[in-house]
Amino acid sequence: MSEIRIQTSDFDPGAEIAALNDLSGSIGAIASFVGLVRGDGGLIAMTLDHYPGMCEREIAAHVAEAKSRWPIAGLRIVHRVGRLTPGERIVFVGVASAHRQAAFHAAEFLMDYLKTSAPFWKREERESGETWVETRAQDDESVKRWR
Amino acid sequence: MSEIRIQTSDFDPGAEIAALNDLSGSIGAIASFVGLVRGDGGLIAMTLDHYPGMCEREIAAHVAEAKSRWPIAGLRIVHRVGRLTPGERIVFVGVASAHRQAAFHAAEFLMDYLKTSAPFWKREERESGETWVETRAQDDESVKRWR
Amino acid sequence: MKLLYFAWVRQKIGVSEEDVSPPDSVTSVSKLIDFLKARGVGYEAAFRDVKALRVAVNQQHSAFDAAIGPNDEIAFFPPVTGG
Amino acid sequence: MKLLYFAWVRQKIGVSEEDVSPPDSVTSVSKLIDFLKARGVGYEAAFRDVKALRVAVNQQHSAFDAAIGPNDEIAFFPPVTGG
Repeated sequence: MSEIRIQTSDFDPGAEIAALNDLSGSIGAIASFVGLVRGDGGLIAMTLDHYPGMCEREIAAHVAEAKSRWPIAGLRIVHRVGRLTPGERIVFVGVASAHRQAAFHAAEFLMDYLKTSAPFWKREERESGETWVETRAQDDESVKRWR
Repeated sequence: MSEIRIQTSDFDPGAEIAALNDLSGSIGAIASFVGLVRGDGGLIAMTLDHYPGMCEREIAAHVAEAKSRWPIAGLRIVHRVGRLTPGERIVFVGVASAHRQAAFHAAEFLMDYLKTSAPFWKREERESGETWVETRAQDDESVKRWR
Repeated sequence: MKLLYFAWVRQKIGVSEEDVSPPDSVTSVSKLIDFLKARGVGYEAAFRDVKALRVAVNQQHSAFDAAIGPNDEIAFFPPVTGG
Repeated sequence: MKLLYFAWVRQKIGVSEEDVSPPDSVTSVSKLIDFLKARGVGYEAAFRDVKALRVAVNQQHSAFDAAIGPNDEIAFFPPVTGG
């Protein structure tokens, strides 16, 4: 009922939602999120590095936390790594639940985690050169509200 | 940049998300929601009645409110009417934004509105007969939190 | 005057919309309801408890004392239940 | 002992992973860092400011005084930035 994938290739949001679309009549809600690379500040590309194995384990631990907090019938996370250019999809989170608020909140909780605390490292390419992104305080705030 | 459709036919969540997927690199987030008919309590089918014209106008007014509250780059709402059976899709809301919290919150705000206050009326079919659904207090609470 | 009925109001009255030409004395929603109740048992059943009803005049939610005229579109329905 | 490096730690050291066999006296992450710093300028640059580094022992976030042994997988990386 949950699937977590880390991959370099693109994904199809419609196919991911279809996989969550349980036709049994027991779910009433599928909340989903697609994250895209923004071309802010002349970004040419970003490259995501990750720790294979540890990354999946840490995400799975947060999926388990989400399941303990909200009634979740199905959950899918796809996260891309490697070099991505503006407009490209980075991440998909989809949550199926009996209830819409549970689906929304679990998806938002997991996205806040993935964007701030998941074991990824970002390198940004601009005309001026390449830099590793540092941890952002604002995003840490978005995680704290779930504590 | 916003599209509101009331229709009897089914929709394709993937196609709706694709229509929001601006490749310019200016959006970073697409939050979306698919509502499905739940088969609770022996539900055989539900039939949605609506006031054509007024329904679209009221939804458009709430879309305008969402746009005044959050930075929204694109927005799509599809709502089905007519007879629907458990497992069928009822509603799609998708919001594209530069930022994930704006996308999530606008989608959740619009769903709370659509599920509680939009000019639809629901009739439920069960073995015991057909009844018109009455307004639910719980859902009204979900709308109040945005006030 | 165009009248529209939704949900159980439509079911009780038996039509979804109709054009009516009430006398000039029918100048408000309340007076229209009194006029309609005299048209038959379906109307009487639909308008028995006006507290259970909502009204829109020209697609705007309105009060029962709202003024109405011959070119208005008036809709009666139960409180909305959402989608 | 398997070592993994990510992000700029990997770039400074120039390899993404390696097997090392430090002397028996290397019983903690801190001691491993001292051992590695002596291996070359890349290592010295990577480990110059340990406050800028995080460490995982067997894929668990760990403290720098954590005990380590020859069969452990030890990873060094900057604070995660999320996806």
